[in-house]
Order: sequence, then structure tokens, then C-alpha cells
Amino acid sequence: MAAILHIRDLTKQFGGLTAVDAVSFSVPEGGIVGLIGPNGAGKTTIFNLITGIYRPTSGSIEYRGKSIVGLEPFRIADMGITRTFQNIRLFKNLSVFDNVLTACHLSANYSFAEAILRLPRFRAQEKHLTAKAEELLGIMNLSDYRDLIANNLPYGLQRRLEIVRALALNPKLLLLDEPAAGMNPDETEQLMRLIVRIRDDFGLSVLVIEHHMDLIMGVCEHIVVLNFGEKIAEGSADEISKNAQVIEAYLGTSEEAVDA
Amino acid sequence: MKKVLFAALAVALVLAGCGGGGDSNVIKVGWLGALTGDQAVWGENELNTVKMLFEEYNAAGGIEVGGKKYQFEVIGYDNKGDAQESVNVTKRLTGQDKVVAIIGPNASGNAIPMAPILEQAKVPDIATVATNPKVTVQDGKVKPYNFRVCFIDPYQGAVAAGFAYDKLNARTAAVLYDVSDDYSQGLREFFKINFEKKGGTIVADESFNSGDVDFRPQLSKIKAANPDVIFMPYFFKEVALSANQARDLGINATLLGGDGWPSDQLISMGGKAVEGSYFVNHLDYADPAVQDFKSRYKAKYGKETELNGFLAHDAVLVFVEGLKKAGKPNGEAIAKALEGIDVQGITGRIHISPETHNPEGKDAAILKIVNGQYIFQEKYAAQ
Amino acid sequence: MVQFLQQLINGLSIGSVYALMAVGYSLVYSIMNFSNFAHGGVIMLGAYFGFFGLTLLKLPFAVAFLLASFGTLLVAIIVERIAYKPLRERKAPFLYFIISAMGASILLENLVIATIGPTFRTYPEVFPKTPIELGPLAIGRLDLIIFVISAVSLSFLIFFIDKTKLGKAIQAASYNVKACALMGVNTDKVILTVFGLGGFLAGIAGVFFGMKYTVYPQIGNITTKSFIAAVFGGLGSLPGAVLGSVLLGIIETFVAGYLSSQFRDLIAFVILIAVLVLRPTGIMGKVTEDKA
Amino acid sequence: MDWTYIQGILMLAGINMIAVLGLSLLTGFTGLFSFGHAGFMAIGAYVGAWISASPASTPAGMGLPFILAIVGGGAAAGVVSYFIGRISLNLKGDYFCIATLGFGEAIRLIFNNVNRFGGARGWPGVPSNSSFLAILIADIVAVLFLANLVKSRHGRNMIAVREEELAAQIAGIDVFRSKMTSLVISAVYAGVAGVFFAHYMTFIQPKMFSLTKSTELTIIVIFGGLGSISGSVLGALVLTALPEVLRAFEIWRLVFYGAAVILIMVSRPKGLMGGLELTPSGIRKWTAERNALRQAKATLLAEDSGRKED
Amino acid sequence: MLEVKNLHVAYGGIRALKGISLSVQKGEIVTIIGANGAGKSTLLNTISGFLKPVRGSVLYKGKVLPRRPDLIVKSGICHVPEGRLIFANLSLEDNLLLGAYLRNDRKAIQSDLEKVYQLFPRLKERRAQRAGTLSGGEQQMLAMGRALMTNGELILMDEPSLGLAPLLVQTVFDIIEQFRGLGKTILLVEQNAFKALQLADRAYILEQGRIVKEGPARELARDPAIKAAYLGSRSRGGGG
Repeated sequence: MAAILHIRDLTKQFGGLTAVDAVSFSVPEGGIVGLIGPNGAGKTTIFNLITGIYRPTSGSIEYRGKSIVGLEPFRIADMGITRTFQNIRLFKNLSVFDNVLTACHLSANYSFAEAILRLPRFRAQEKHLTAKAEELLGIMNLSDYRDLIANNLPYGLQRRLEIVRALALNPKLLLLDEPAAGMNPDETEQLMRLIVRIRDDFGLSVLVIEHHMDLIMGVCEHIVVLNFGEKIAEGSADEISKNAQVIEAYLGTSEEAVDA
Repeated sequence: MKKVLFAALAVALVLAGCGGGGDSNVIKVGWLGALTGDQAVWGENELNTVKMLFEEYNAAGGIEVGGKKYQFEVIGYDNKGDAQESVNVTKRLTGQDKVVAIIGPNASGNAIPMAPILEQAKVPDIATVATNPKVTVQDGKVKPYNFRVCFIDPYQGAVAAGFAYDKLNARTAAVLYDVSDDYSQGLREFFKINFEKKGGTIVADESFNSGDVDFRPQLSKIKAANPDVIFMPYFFKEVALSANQARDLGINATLLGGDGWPSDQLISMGGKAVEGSYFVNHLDYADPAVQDFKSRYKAKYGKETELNGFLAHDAVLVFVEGLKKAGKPNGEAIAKALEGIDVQGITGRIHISPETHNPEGKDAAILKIVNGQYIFQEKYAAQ
Repeated sequence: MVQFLQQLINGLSIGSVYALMAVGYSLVYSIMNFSNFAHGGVIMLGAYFGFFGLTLLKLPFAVAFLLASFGTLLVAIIVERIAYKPLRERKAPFLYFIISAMGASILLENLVIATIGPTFRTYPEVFPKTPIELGPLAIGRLDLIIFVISAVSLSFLIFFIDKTKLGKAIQAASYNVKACALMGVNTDKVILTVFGLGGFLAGIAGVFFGMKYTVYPQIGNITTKSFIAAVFGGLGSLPGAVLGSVLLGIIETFVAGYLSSQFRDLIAFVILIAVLVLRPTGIMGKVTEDKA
Repeated sequence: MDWTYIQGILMLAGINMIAVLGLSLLTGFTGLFSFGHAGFMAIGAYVGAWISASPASTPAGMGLPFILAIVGGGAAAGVVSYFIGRISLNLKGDYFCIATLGFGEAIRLIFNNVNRFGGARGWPGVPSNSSFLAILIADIVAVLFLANLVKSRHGRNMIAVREEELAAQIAGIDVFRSKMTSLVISAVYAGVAGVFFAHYMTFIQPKMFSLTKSTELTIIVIFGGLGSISGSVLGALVLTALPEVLRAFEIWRLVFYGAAVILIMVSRPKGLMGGLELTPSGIRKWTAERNALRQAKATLLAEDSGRKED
Repeated sequence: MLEVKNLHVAYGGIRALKGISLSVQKGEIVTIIGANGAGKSTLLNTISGFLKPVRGSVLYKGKVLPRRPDLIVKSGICHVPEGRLIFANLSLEDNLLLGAYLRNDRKAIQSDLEKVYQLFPRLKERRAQRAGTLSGGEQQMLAMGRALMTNGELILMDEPSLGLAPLLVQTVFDIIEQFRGLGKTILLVEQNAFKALQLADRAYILEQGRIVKEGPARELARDPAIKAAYLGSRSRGGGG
């Protein structure tokens, strides 16, 4: 499988602090890759680097063979990389539908004048956008909440809406930042199924940060472990869970496994 | 909240609407000017004067016009010293209140935009101290409904320049002016032109912005240029502040100003700093002709009148003369009658020229500040 | 050279007036995170309180001064209660605070016009107005006093904020009001303290402004300059407010003195904007980390 | 009531409305707060006056038709705003406010010093072209354009920027461009308003376009309700009329005006309309949102078959 | 020690709590478990005075609590909020000292500070650092240390393990255990039901704003229904 995302020697320094230190890994086309590590290990920083919110100090990020370093976030999104946020960032005062509709904008290209004068192309494309947004909501079981203001949505559904909004961009690579945070095992399980399903249905590749080991171990085909900005391990779920360094830095000796 | 607001709005609108109608032997005269903002001191003074004079007429049984006795009603509105508000007020006075004439305002910028409305409504306006030529004449054409009782900027600027060159023997002059004020810019322009025409040199031309209170950077620069006189064509508040600061910086040049100066406040705040300064004025305060008005005003309002009161007084005189001459309380007729009218006012002889609607040939008075008093120097006319 | 030094003195003098106004404004900003446009109105009232204390009540200067400062302290607190507290409780966005503040500023200015009148008034001479002359240079006595007062009130404020428990609580509240309450801090009291302090400083600024120049209802307009100065120095930073004020004063003076007084404010604005482009949070502003 | 007077007030309200609608796009829909829109009005007013004033008058104009003045004034304001945006749009919050304040004041200061345009003494003799009908048409066009814009992808992108800048970027929205578009359009609106203002007053002076004017516009937008076109329309009408209605109170009227502003902010923090549009679709949307909320509550309570207290 | 009686709270028009009654005895660790939106945080926020109940009362040591957060802290209840809410703009030590805002006993404060540093050696190293620069785990420790500094007897903890790596989750629970040793009473709200039930003496299960089950924690942990809903069907931890 060809890699959709290829990161090499990625380094980011804030002042004197090295948040990400020469990290390399790749995400295969159609794969689900997990990114784990203790708090402050630099996981979210890597997301910010990939999506163009931060500029790397050094190193390269290649998406489908092309470097995306230095591009503006919206260009990167335009190319097919999008993400969700650790602390959900929805368009809070807009309805669920409008959240998705707004994100569909890349599927239309009518001009300004066409919009102001409501010319046929504007109307045709708007119709298409509306249909697309409705469809996405339908697929993700959010149609019932179509007109609810996003802020009034229950927490779990807000997370789901954020994913729908990301999907509205027709991404090829989806970055999920702690999608299961604050979810109980039941909800986490649903989320796992959802991630696999959207990967299959939308033909995506997924990179996910998560602390819920169930989720990581359950859906990730490949896992990258960070500690203090450095990559300390990489491999399949099995390999990772047996890796002594990972256990020491991250997993801990899990007495609970015995108990359960 | 919203309901209350709308209710208040509605009630106020109805109340405002009820003002109309009224007696046929009452003549309504409008006044507009600033009752709030920087210029409110003068606005209040003008309105007081206008009210007092018409009350006096009413008390004396009114005025006979075309064989019928009329009483007066004065309707005065605040324009905040703002052009847009002046337009609103003019529309209200002419449309809603149906006045036959308007007295005021004192600021040119407020008077100029009134013209089209006056023309449409056929109501004359007699400005008090609006000194910009364009108040009455635009592009060589006289505005049919705009009149004034004061002299104009070019004249005042020429008087100041001539007096400085001829009488004070000044050969170098510095100008400090308010760049965002039309009055100040106007005087500065005509002072410069005339002073240089006479052969003098402008050695410094510095400005400030309305609202500024510190002028020392500009004054320091003026000090370095060492002029014989400093022309300060702006209002008394800034004059007092800048004069004080000039003296603090050790500037000894004679200070010279225009009709924005005279005020009690200038003396109380400028004190020693303005001592020995000269300014161009519309009248001599010690003139016997004005004493009667001064004391009447003081008796009624308990304080001294400002300069604007005298001009408002003469504007009322001119209006009443025009009214009598017109023979009927009709704006159009009064406007016609005002052209060429000749009235002896307390600020001098006022002959309204039909070509310019200005009081042609009105002399300026030069006053000097001596021991905290405004001492008349001479009548001075610019050539 | 003489000209240069004199202009420098002029600039410092103007700058310290801006500073006196900017510190109170910046203090409120640092806690409440909004531009308190009513500050100018409170300063104006301070000038009137001091003036009436000296003339009408014939109080000694120190007493009149305290009367003015405590008077404005009270006014600032009343404004907070009426115009901001309801918004605060509703967690309204900063825009609403600004508009409410503008309303308060319009109200205060016109209330004074309606009740006291629009005329300007002159403070009786408290400190001799004659400048200290150093050769060809003139330094105003009042300027020196204002400079010292600015420095002292700034040091006091910094000490108060950094070293006292209440000061720390103020800083904590500026970051997160809820968490601050969880520490047992009466946050309402903290906010009142901040507004009270801001009001107190406004009183000082008003009295000195009145003494240096004059008293009139539109004094508040000058504070626009001190807002600009505070932005220039970095919003919410007290030393920044002072530095920005002094710099703005000096820049204005030198532009007027050496380039063009006609374009003084224009050039000052250009410099301000250039600084903001290079340093988007002002010279000493706190850089807010946008956590993704 | 006299019609000329009422008409005058309505015309002023209509002129204000154009500027307010523009500012509403910037502040209400894009979330940027400007203190400098009077500057754009000034540019529109002066350029418009220059285009339409007679060549024989002083200052001399070009004597071209009014419609060209509207186009030219709007375009000039738009062009200037583009350059201002390039410099200032990356600034955040109050820093952007102060930068716009700086630009607005700078524009006024420039006009004060340009003698070609009359300097502080102003420009009298601007033709009286702003008829009631012209203003009415302009208002209708302004409302329709804006309504269509905010319901298009361009408008939605602006709203997204207002709601959450970072998320907007990640959603592929060129935030800077959206802000820029919004700024330029709002400046064009302000410029056009300036043209109408100049041709209503027939006289313009830099001091008409002071900071106070900018604040007034902002107050109207917020008073009407952020993100509501109907709110801006209503706000412009009510707040232009309010000082006239209060005229009877003489010097107290501005005190009441200030108090009214505080009162509205405190009691109706979302402004008069609070995001609601007074159009069939706007009301439909609003009721849909309300129903959705009620329904959501119901679903949340559905499993709760116990005692119903509420 | 704490007694909540028939508490009803409405939140943004939605009734979030519908008649909650619970009690916490001195020295106990009591946990409240429930899904998102069950009303757990609402309950804690009501106890600590940020939300006003529609009906019902909260009694602390037999007395009705005042309705102002700072006065509640004064009476000895300390709340470690969800999301930690540390003061990022202050130094770590200032954060801790703010915890002791209501105390005036300098010596005791100093000794408590030392105690906190003993408990969290990591914090001592960074005492002068700006709290905003700390990692998520360190911030959680700081928030807990700050709670100790208030010297409150009852500590309300809201999701202390949220967003923490597995290793840190363990540490956090260890520390809660140590709190018990310091004589604190703890009311713990946790998403990680498994760990919470292991640690706690008693537990309440909250669903849709109501308590649906209560009992000794160990017992509830074995309840099949609870196991299914809150503990997950798969084995947990590193085993995969």
C-alpha cells in the first residue's frame, strides 16, 4: 500500500522547547493509524504541523508525494486533509445542518456575482450542496437534529457532528484528536465502528490520537508511540502492547487487566 | 424593554405632532445652534438673547405688520454643532414648525448645508457669526435665503494681517491653527495671503487638531522661528491654553487673534499670558450703543452676554426690520425685503448687500487685552 | 540641540498625561479583557470633583484630591454595577461590553453638560505655574509632579498586583473567574476592586489633567489617545501602557516638531499600525497561545 | 407631522442603513469590529462629490452623472479598504479595532489637509441628488444583495470565520480572504452611503466623518442585533429617529440616548432582533430551531417516564 | 458529612437533575458514575454553588450551604473542576498559594505546601514555571495540589482522569487514594467507571438526571447490568 502521508524527521521547537523531535512515520492509503503517548508528548503538535496551523522547524511532510510544508491550513484542507479537535470546535451558534452545509463549500464554485444576483448556476449548485449536506447527516444519523443549534447538541453528538463536518470536505486523510475523550466504553465502541465504517464508505485514511486503549488497540492497524516529542515505538497493536519502553512510559503495569 | 421603548417613541411622536396649528396672529421664529458640545456656551447665549428680545416685543404688545399686530413664538433647537443635525433641525423648523425665518447658527459648517432646504421651504435664515463666504455665496451666485449680520473670513483675515503689518509693525508672523476646524482654516488662509501680500513673511505655519490641549511641540517650533506676532485664529479655550504654554516656553511675541477670542473665560484662564494681545472683533464692548443690551441681558439671566449675543441681537433687529418691510409674515416676502435692508445695529451699521447678502462695509473693531479688560483700540477696515 | 531637548521634555510631559489615563484603563482591560470606553468619562468627572472640591467647598488640595479620587472610585463601581455586571453574569461577548461602555461614556458626558453646563473651568493655582528654567529649557512643575505620580501609581499597582494576595486573585480572575471562585475568592469583590482601583486612578488623572489644562465635559475624548497608547504598549500590560504612552507622547511631539504638525496624528497612526503589524500584540502585550 | 421633516429623517435613516448594512456584514456576520467606517464614508462622499459636482464650482468637480458618483465613491472606498485590510486583517480583537480607528481617523486627517477638496472648510455645492426614491432603491438593492450574499457559500464562509476561526481554516476556508471580502464589501457599502450622504447634505466636511460617526454605526449594528439584516434595518430606523424624538428633551436627550444604549445591551444582549430575520424563510428557520430544541429536550426526557413535574 | 436532598436543577431550559438524593460520610470516597450528559458535572457545580437548584437542598455537616461559591469553599468544600482550570498566567507556586487564599495561617500554609511538593515531586521542580507551560498530567496534579491547599475536608473531583495517558490515570488514582490517607473525604465523578469503582467505598449510578442505583462500589462493579453499560465488554488495559 502506498503511503498517503509521509512524515520525515519532523521537528518543532517553541522557543527553547522541542515539542516534536525528528519524528518519522507514514500513514498508508486506506489505513487507520494510531498516535499515542503521554500528555505533552507532542501528538496534537504533530496534528497542528500536518494541518498547517504550525510551521515545522525542520523536516518534511509529504501528502500524496507532494510537500505540504508551509502551505496555509485552508490549502491543506482543500487538498484533502482535515481534522477534528481535542476540545470540539464547532460553529456553535449555527444549526447542525448549517455546520455541515458550510463545510460543503468546496463542492461549489459559483462566483460572487452569481450569488448576489442568484443566477442559475448559484441555484443549481446550492441545491446540490443542500442535498449533500442532508445526505451526510442521514448517513451519520444526525438528520433528527438537523435544525438544532450545535451548541445545544449532546456532547457525544457534537463529536459526531465534527466528524460529519470534516467528511463534508471530501477528505482523503482524516485526523481525529481524542475522539473518544469523555465517552464511556459503550459510546467508545460505537465510535470505533463508526471510524471503520467511514474509512470504508468514504475511502479515507485515518490518523487518530486517543488515550482509550480499547479504541487504539481495536481499530488501528498501525500505532506510533511518542514520548517527550520523540518516537519511541511503532508497530501493530500486539507489538506495542508488549514493548517494554511503551509500557514504562505510557501504559503502565496494568493490574486492571488482571482484575477484570 | 422593547415595548417600553416603542411606546415612548410613539408617545413622543404624537406629542411632537401636537405642536402645530396655533394662532394666526402668532409669528413663529426658529433658532438653531449648539446647545451641547464644545460651542454650547455660545449657543445658549444666542438662544437666550433671541428669546429675551422677542419676549420684549411681545410684552410691548407685539409688532405691527401690514396693519396687524403679531406676537412672536421662538422655537429653538440644538444642532450639537453638527452639520447633519442642522439639516434635520432646519427641516423640522421649516416643515414641522412652519417658522417664517430662522436665526443662527454661528458655525459656517452648520449654515452651509441648510441652503437647499431653505430654498425649498422659502424660509430665510440670518446667520449670526458664520463667517465663511460660502454661507451666502456659492460659485459667484448668491443664495436667495441665506443672510448674515457678521463680516466674513477674508475680511477678518485681511483686517488681522493689515493691523499686524501696519499698526504693530510686524514683519514676521507665525500661525498656529486648528486644522480640523473650518473657521480656523479659513482665517489662517486669508491672514497668510494678506500678510504676505503686504510684504510680511510667515515664518511658521503650525497646526493642531480639535480637542488637543497641548501645543508645546508646535510652540517650541514657533519659538525657534522667532516671529514678531503669532496669529491664533481659534476659540478661547485653545487660545488660553496655547497662550499659557507659549509663555511657559518663553515666547514673548505679541499674540493676535480673531472673533473666537472674546470671552470671560479667556481672561480668567489666560490671565497674564494673553495680556497685551490684540484681536479682531465685531464690536467695541465699551461702545455706548451696546450698554443697554448688556445690562438687560445681565438683569434677565444673571450673567454677562458673550459676543454671540450682540450678533444674535442684530440678527433679530434685521429680521424684524425685514418683516415690517415685507408687510406680511411670509418667508419669501421677508427674504426679498431683507435684500438691501439698512439697519443700525448695536454692532454697527448693517447694510445687507443684495449681491452677497453680507453686511457690506461693516467695520471691524480691534481690541487689546489690558489688565484683564478688553480695551477698544480702533475701528479698522481692511483695504 | 536645545530644540531637541525641549521637544523631548514636551513629549515626556504629554506622554505622562497619557500614561496617567492609560494605566487605569489598562488595569481594567487586563482583568476584564475589554476596552472600558467609559474610563474617559470617569476621568472627566474626577476633574470636576477636584475642581468643585477646591472652589465650591474650598477644601485644601489634599482633601479635594482624595474627594475626587474616591468620588470616581464610586462612579466607576456604579458604572460597573449598572452597565457591565448584568453582561458579566450573562457571559456576553466583549463587543457588548464595549457598546455598553460607549453608552456609559455618552451618558456621563452629557449628564455633566445637562447639569453642570458646557463651559470650561479653570483650576485655581495649586502649584505655581511658572516653569523651572534650565538655561533655555523650560520644565513645567506640574509636569514633574505628574511624571512622578504616574511612576508612583504604576509602581504601586505593580506591587499590588504581583505581591499581594488580592492582587494574585485579580490575576487569577483575569484568567478564569470560575476557577478563581473555586479557590474561595469572592470574585465579585475582586472585580469591584479592579474597577474601584481603575476609578481611583481616573480621579488622579482627572485632577491632574484639570490642573494642567482645564476642565470641560469633553475631556474624555483625550482618552482615545491613551487607549491608542495602551494598545501600542500592549493591552493588559501595565508597564506597556506607560511605555506606550510615553512613546506616543514623544513620537507625536517629534513629528509635530520636526516633520509636520498638520500630519502629526496621521504619522503617529502610521507608526502605531507599523508597530502592530510587526508586533501584533503591541510592544509588551501578552502573547496569547492559540491552543488547537 | 410634516412630511418634509419625516422624509428628511427617513432619508437620513436610509443613508445610515446602507452603511449599517455594510458594517453588519463585517461585524455581525464576519465578527470583525470596526471603528473606522466613517473613513470609508468620507472616501465615498468626497470621491462622489468630485465626480458629480459641477466643474464650474469650487472645489471643482467633474460634472458627471450621479450614478457614476455612486459607482466611483463605492469603488474608491472598496479599493482603499483592500489596502487597509492587507495590513490590518491579521490583527486580533481590540488590536484590529484600534487599527481601524487609526485608519478612519487618518482618512479624516488627510481630507483636512487636502485643499483640493476644500480642507476642513468643507466642500459646498455638491448637487442635491439624493432623492427619497434613489435612497429607497439603494436600500432595497443593498438589502437584497446582502441577503443573497449571506445565504451563499461566500456568506457562510464569513459566518464560519466569525464562529470559529481555526475550525473555519480546517474546513478549507481561506479565512483571510473571507475577511477581506467582507471588509471590502462593507467598505463599498459605506462608500455608497457616503455618496448619498454628500448628495443629501450638499455640503461635506471632514469633521462629519469623525470617530463619533463610526461609533454611531457600530452602535446601530449591535443595537439591531448581530447577524441580522432585519435588525440592521430596524436599528438604522429606530436609532436615527430616536434623537429626533428625544429633541423635546433638549439637553437631556443625549443622556437618554446613552442610557438607552446601556439599557438595550443589558436587557437585550442580542440586540433588537438577535440573529432573527424578519422574512418568511428567516422565521421558518427560527421556528425550526425552536422546535428542534424542544424536540431535543423531549427526546432527552423521553426515557424518563417518571413523575412529570414540568 | 454531605447530604443532598431531592435536588432538582434546570440548565438552559433542560432539567438536568431530577430529584437527586445522596450522602457522603466522613472519610469516605464516594463515586458517581454515569454517561455523558447524565448530570454528573451539574451535580458538582450545584454543590459548589455555581448553579442554583430549582428545588431541594444541600446540607454540609447538617447545615444548609450558603449559595456563593467562595463561602462554600470557606465552609470546607473544595472542587477540582473538570478541565482542571489552572491559572495558566501565574506561576505554579502562585497557583498553589491561591488555593490557600482563605487561610491566614502562614506556617500551616508553608507546611502544606511542602506536603504537596512531597506528594508531587514533579511540581516542586517546576514551582517557578508558568502553569500554562505544564503538560496535561502536571496540570491535573497541580489542580489536585491546589485543592489540598484549601485545606477543605470534602473534595469534589470532576473527571480527574479525563484526557490523561493510561500511566497517568493510574497515578491520579493513586493520589486520590493517598488523599484518603490525609483524612479527606472525596466525592468523585468519573468516566473511567472501572477505576473509580475499584477505588471508591460507595457508588451512585446516575442516568438521565436520576440516581438509578447505589451501593458499595465493589458490589456495583460486579453487577452485570453495570458491567455491560459502563465497564465495557472487552478486557481493558494493555492486554489488547
